[in-house]
Amino acid sequence: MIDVRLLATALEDDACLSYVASEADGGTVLFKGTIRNRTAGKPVLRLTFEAYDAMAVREMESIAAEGLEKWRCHRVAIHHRTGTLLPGDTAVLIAVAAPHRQAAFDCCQFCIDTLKLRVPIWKKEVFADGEVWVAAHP
Amino acid sequence: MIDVRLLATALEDDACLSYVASEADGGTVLFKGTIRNRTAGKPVLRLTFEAYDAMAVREMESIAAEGLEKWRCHRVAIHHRTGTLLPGDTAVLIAVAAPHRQAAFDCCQFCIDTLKLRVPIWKKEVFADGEVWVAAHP
Amino acid sequence: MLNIQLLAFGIARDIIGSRTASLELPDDASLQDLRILLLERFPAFAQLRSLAFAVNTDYQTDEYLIRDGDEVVLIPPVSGG
Amino acid sequence: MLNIQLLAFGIARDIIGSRTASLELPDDASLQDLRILLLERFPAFAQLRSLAFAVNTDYQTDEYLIRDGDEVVLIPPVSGG
Repeated sequence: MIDVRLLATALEDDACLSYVASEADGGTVLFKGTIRNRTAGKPVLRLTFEAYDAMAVREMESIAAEGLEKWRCHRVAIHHRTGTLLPGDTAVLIAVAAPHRQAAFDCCQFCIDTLKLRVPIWKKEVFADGEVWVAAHP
Repeated sequence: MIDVRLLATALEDDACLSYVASEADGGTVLFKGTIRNRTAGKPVLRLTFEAYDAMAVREMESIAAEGLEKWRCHRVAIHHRTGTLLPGDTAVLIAVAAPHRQAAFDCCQFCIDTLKLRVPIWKKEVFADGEVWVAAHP
Repeated sequence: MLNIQLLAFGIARDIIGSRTASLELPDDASLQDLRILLLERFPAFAQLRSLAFAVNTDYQTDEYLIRDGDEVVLIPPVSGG
Repeated sequence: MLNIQLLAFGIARDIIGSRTASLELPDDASLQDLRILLLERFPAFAQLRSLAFAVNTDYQTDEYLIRDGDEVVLIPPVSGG
């Protein structure tokens, strides 16, 4: 079972954790990515996430399905923000439940690693002296 | 910063997640261990956790400190239940926050793996036809 | 000639100056031909760590032969999460 | 003679039949001597996957020399988490 959402409103830990909860599973792993107040020592004012919505959702669904199958997990929830976020805000939540913990850890890590490689979402960091599209340049 | 608790009341995801939240950290990993409704296909009615309280707390603190130092994480919370739990109830929560995600994943996994090896807590599974101290016999 | 729509995100949108653009390409043009054309018109693309293409909602390699009416999406290095 | 207190958890408590017990041991007895004594009195300990000892709240190896008044904790295989 897969629950993928691309949301313009605040992400809720409990929405992901509740979705994956099941009495058949003993291990749940949640990854929560939040906005840091500094990048390379420089204060971050805010971030903007832009997404190619339709494809971002499809890619997240495909990553979740691949993770579920590879590690035989039961449930995966991936929620990702769009719009403007402040330091401390949650950018992404990934929850995975499995009968045993190793599968949940491995699947969750696969999902966030792969999301960062191929889901069409872009973040721009805003500093006091300008803006930067993250990772755009070598 | 370390928050270790051995509690006879229901564990709350948010208590762990809030404790580790910080604008300096970009990655948080939560492990949640819950009671499965079956063990080797056999329905589980309930579980009882017994702890050597003083030593269990000391060992969890020592594991958290070791993890923090090894992976240079900032905050770890470990909350563990005692008493009687039903299928679906949360037995343990471990939250770790770090500047980057790999450290948080590795530290969280270290904490739960090591907790299972050396923290003096014991669980007894209760089935319709009897009780078993988990892992006591080869 | 092929008529295609470009859809640009992130820094690619900044480089071409708009979210969408229309383009004419010779028949049998591939995404590689489009890449060459974009680099000629917008040299700033050469500075990026990468530039991938999707057609509709699927990633495609440079060998992909563009069809009339395709929506080609310019995908600069992603940075979600 | 040494007077010690035993504190037993989990299946160890079931085996010795109570949470605590008092025991006398010869002077200079080690935890290994205690292990041998326990196995003689309670052969069920031999069936366990392991039996560790703590003194007060620290794990100790079998070489540990027991002191008068020590509280020795019997730690069968742990199963937290």
